[in-house]
Amino acid sequence: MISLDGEFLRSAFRSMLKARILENKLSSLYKAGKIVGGVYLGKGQEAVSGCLGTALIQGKDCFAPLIRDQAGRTAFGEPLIDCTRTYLGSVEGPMKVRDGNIHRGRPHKGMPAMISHLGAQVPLIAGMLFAKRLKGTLDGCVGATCVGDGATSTGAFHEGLNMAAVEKLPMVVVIANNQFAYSTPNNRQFACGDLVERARGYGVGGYSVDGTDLMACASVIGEAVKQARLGKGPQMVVAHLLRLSGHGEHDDGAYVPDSARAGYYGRDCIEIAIEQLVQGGYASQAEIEAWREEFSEEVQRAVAQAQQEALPDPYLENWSALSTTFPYIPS
Amino acid sequence: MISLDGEFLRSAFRSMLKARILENKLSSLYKAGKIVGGVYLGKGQEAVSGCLGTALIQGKDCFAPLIRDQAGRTAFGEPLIDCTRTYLGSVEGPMKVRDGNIHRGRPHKGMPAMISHLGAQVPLIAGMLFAKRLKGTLDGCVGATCVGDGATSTGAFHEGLNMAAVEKLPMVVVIANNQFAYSTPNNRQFACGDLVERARGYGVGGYSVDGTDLMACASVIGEAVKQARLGKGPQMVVAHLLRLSGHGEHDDGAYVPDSARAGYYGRDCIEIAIEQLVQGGYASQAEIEAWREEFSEEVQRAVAQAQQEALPDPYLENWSALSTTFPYIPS
Amino acid sequence: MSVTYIDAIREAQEDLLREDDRVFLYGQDIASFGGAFKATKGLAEAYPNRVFDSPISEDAMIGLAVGAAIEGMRPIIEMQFADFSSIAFNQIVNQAATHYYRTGMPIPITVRLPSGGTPGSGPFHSQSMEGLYAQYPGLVVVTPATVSDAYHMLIDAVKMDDPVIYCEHKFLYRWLKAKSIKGEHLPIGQARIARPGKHATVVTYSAMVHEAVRAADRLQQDGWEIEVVDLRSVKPLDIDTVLASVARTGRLLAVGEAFPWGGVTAEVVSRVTEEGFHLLDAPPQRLNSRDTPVPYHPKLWAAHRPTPESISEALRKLLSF
Amino acid sequence: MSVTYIDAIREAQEDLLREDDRVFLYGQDIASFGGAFKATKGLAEAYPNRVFDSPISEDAMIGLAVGAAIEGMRPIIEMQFADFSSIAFNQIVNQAATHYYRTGMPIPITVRLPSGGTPGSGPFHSQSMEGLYAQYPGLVVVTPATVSDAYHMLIDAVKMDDPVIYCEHKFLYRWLKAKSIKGEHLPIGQARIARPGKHATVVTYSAMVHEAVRAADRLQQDGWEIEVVDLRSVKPLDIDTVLASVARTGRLLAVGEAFPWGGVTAEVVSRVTEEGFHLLDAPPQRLNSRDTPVPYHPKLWAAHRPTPESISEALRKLLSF
Ligand SMILES: Cc1ncc(C[n+]2csc(CCOP(=O)(O)OP(=O)(O)O)c2C)c(N)n1
Ligand SMILES: Cc1ncc(C[n+]2csc(CCOP(=O)(O)OP(=O)(O)O)c2C)c(N)n1
Ligand SMILES: [Mg+2]
Ligand SMILES: [Mg+2]
Repeated sequence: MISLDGEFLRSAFRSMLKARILENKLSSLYKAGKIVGGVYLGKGQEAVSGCLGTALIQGKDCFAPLIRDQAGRTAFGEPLIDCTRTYLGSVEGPMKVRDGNIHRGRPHKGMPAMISHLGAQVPLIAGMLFAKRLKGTLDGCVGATCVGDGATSTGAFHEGLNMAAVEKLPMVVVIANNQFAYSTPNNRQFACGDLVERARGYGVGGYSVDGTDLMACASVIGEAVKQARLGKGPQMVVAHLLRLSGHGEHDDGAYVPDSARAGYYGRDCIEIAIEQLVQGGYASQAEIEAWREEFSEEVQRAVAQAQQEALPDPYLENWSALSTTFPYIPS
Repeated sequence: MISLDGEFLRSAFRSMLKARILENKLSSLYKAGKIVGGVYLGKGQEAVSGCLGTALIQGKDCFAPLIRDQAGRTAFGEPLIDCTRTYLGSVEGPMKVRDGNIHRGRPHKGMPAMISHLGAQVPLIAGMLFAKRLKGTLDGCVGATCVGDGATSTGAFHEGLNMAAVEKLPMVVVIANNQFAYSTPNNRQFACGDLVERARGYGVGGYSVDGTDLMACASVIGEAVKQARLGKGPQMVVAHLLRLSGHGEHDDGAYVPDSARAGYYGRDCIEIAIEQLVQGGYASQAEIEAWREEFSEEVQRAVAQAQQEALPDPYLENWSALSTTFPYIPS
Repeated sequence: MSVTYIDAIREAQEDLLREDDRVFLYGQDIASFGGAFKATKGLAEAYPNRVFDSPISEDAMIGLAVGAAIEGMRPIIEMQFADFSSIAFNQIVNQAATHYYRTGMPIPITVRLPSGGTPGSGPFHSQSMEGLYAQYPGLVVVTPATVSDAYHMLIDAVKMDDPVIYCEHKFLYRWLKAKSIKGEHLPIGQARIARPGKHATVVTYSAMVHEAVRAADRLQQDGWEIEVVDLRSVKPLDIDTVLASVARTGRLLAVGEAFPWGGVTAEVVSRVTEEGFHLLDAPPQRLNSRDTPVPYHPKLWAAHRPTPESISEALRKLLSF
Repeated sequence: MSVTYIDAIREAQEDLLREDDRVFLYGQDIASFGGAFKATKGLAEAYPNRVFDSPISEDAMIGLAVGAAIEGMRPIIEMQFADFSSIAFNQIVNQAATHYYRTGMPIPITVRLPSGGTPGSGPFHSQSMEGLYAQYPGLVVVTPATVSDAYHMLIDAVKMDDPVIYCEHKFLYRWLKAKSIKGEHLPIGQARIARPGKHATVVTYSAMVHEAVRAADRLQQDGWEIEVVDLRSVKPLDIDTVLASVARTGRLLAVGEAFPWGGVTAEVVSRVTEEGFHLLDAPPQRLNSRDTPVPYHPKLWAAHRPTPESISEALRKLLSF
């Protein structure tokens, strides 16, 4: 296990807090009818996602976030404005609002834009790493992606992870087991005890971690990333937690039993993290309050900025799904 | 482990021997240009397949054989003539030569006709069992299917096995790890030590067995089938062996290294089985010779019969992929 | 009291569960949650051992259904969105669709595909896949456009011995209302004149029937009487009804919400020109969505698929020949 | 000395590996074994770190390719048979095909699909899937019919920044021979007059070009001069060349080996009637395979797909109008 590094914890926490503040804002905007389409939040999953993003190296590693990775995105360097522009319909957004909400990315910056089909990003990240090996730039690189408990039931997840294992790629797959896939509980999704039991069958490293505990996440996810970086092949981390929001903001998650909410994993990782940071002397309450203010303003600005930008104009849209023009004469 | 039952061993062996004799004949017919399309043999895999077929109950269980399961088919009651008719182009065959070679089946007798896409029969068998549960006829039933080492890399295998585990179905999946998938060796197919290490991650029973050893196969596969029958959920058996033929008869398998052929798993399960039966007093040499003759004649007859039957006539063919006529008025 | 298109889908499933023991439902979040669109609301409570939440395994969902059908059951599989059936593509086109021709045993499964665009749904929750499935032999592909078709065609799909791809349009779910669920009951394989006319024929299906009718209403103000044919099922395609309409009007516009290359509109135009060339007074035309993924933003989306405006425009062009 | 269609595919890959570091090959049994059809024979020896055996994971094969393309590589993925691309369907149509429109970054992958029927191959080793992939926006679909097209179009496919579905016909692999590999080099997106004529136009592609030419040869004995247009790429479809031919002949027969509903022939007929209705002297016709899975037995197979006989018959009917 890596020793806990204060800078790491502070960075990870800052991404968690910024994500939470942003997502709370998105939720209000949704409820106020300002967002068309779905809003998917990472509430309760920030420690896992934020630690992963923080453990990655911007400009070197690659990271395919999924639907609950606002914290990881932030930690990996995605500007807030990418998020607000995408949700609020600004043509300046990275996807030019051709795609929406959590389907955004910056592939040229190592952060691909997810498609909806669960599991599909697993082989994609493998391919990015595979290419780096061929180009001779793989050394010390890591590629990471997150999936939910539900996504582990997809053929894509299985094929992709197995292929990465065969190719011995430095991939880290974090499975956020938040106990539900939309409304479907774990017992309708898999039949083993802990999904980490799958690691051995793929021949990859396996870790199980309390996803509500920043310290534990920092240490375990940090270790997994380190092992991958050292060339030990794919690493699978299973984080245990509870989704603290609905599946999307349209959903009240009424099917989540009170016992789960009241249970251990019902606790809020942000609150736990604050306790840990303060008690461990990594940050003071005052500092945290200052961050909160800083981020609230930053979020405000990103929202305001996106709101004043142009909506798309179908008459200006380039309706072309191909970059090539025909007849095609290679240059 | 179940105690070894002489009748079981004798039955399993008879299916093995019959399959071998039939397949040797198919190979000659192929080389003589009498068969169009591929010929795929189970040479070296008869102990595994034959024990599985023998452990199943005809008329009650279901069985989705794959490409190297002539022995299992025979043990499960498929008449030889189904095979020769299909390979030799007789319209009397179960598929009316609309489909060929190992793609034959008798779905109404519990033996579905495989499609080529590897892994696809796994959820299908799960579905047959699921239906039996709904109909109230599942009690004491088992559904079995075989796949190769290569097929474990398919999404279909993963999704199907996981679904069967979630539904706690009495399914037995036998993985014949014959070290190659066509020309591709295990180290390009998976990265774990023994594929049986996957069982735990699915929450299913796991067994590893020497696939060249009839006694071992009888006991381990028998046990797996028994556990499934008792309602213990899916069971996965990984049998270790070597494919003793090419991928198909068009392939000489030159890529299989001599060391593998000369190694432990290069031994012929039929020869081992004869030794075991004779030494254990389960059958005498003379009896085995008599079986050999009986089966050779039976194979001869099945070939001769199929060869004298009509080839398909495109003018008589019912070119319809649907059973319904339109406009459709339900009765 | 009015009922909606989704009510009809729900009620059909309830009636099927009640009347036929062989029917069961399998899909993601369809049991206690009642489905992403509530098409199975309350059914798991009423039929606790007949409605099941699936793991996120579309391929295995269809594999399981085919296996169950072999054993005599009549499963209804709900895809959460049609777009996710791309994962089940192999089991649908190669396992289910080939089974009858290969073995002589038909596979009575019904695959429900919540299809088509709605504002803000984007490239992966908006697709219209009827034209893909229709290309494969061995599948029946239905595309109900009315509340009573949503009901009766689902009932008939499940009764039918062959696999049916039931494309239900998400836009119609709550938008489309009727006085009662069980209106006119036409057989699958027969098209319907949704609106009679004499100057031109629009052949379409699913949500586009309503857009076409709105376009026709507009043109009526200028004295044009446009006939709208609702195909109801795109495979089989009731070419007789289409030809009879074109015989009356001499002009054909085929409209679909799917991508423009190939698909239903190409099949319609080809069949009509092959079999009814002499009936045509003008070149037959097509109008589909644009040849890009379905865009997320409502403003782009509205310009991506055919609308009453673009249909009217296409009709005016057709009428001017 | 003569070279075959498969030689051209092999040589194109060799040339690409030699000339462009970004090219690598990934597929089942393609490394030391050289591929099920030997299309990569010797390439792993020559380029040991650029040619890889894949696990049996079609979906992940394409996923990996797209990821590698994002990182600037130009992967060529060999499907062992086109039919198995049904497993990769989602990654092809939703991941690769949508990427450029969604993100502005094109995905230069080439997917080689050994396509089409051969005797004894049956329902799952015979499919022609060009019409399926062409339905999705964001894919280029090419269907070489000649040795030099097999070579040049594969080179160009890999050079192109967008995803290309390269449908190579298995029947042509060793049957089709030419004097040299690098004959005429036409651009992708331009059709070719395979055989000039003036009484009727056959529009086709891939192996059917040769069957159509044989049919045309037969009809020549009766004085009919049939023009055969080889589409070369089915998406984009070079409608200008097709229309120019129909303008000369007044008659159109579209021939394809794929299933009869929708697909390339429907797109061709629809485009021609939409844009060139006035050029037609007779109803345009289509000839495809039958609407069942591709049967295993050679005698059934030969009656399932179009042949010189059935094409001649369709042409005679067309000429009699
Ligand atoms: C292949 C596929 N099937 C279905 C869906 C619809 N869907 C979107 S999110 C979701 C639940 C995902 O659950 P999980 O993987 O546990 O992630 P979580 O939402 O809990 O973070 C489903 C079923 C999808 N996106 N992809
Ligand atoms: C999904 C899929 N991809 C590719 C193939 C082509 N194929 C047929 S058999 C085979 C090798 C199978 O290997 P394995 O599963 O180990 O079985 P074995 O032949 O060794 O018994 C391959 C690649 C296929 N049938 N299905
Ligand atoms: Mg979850
Ligand atoms: Mg094998």
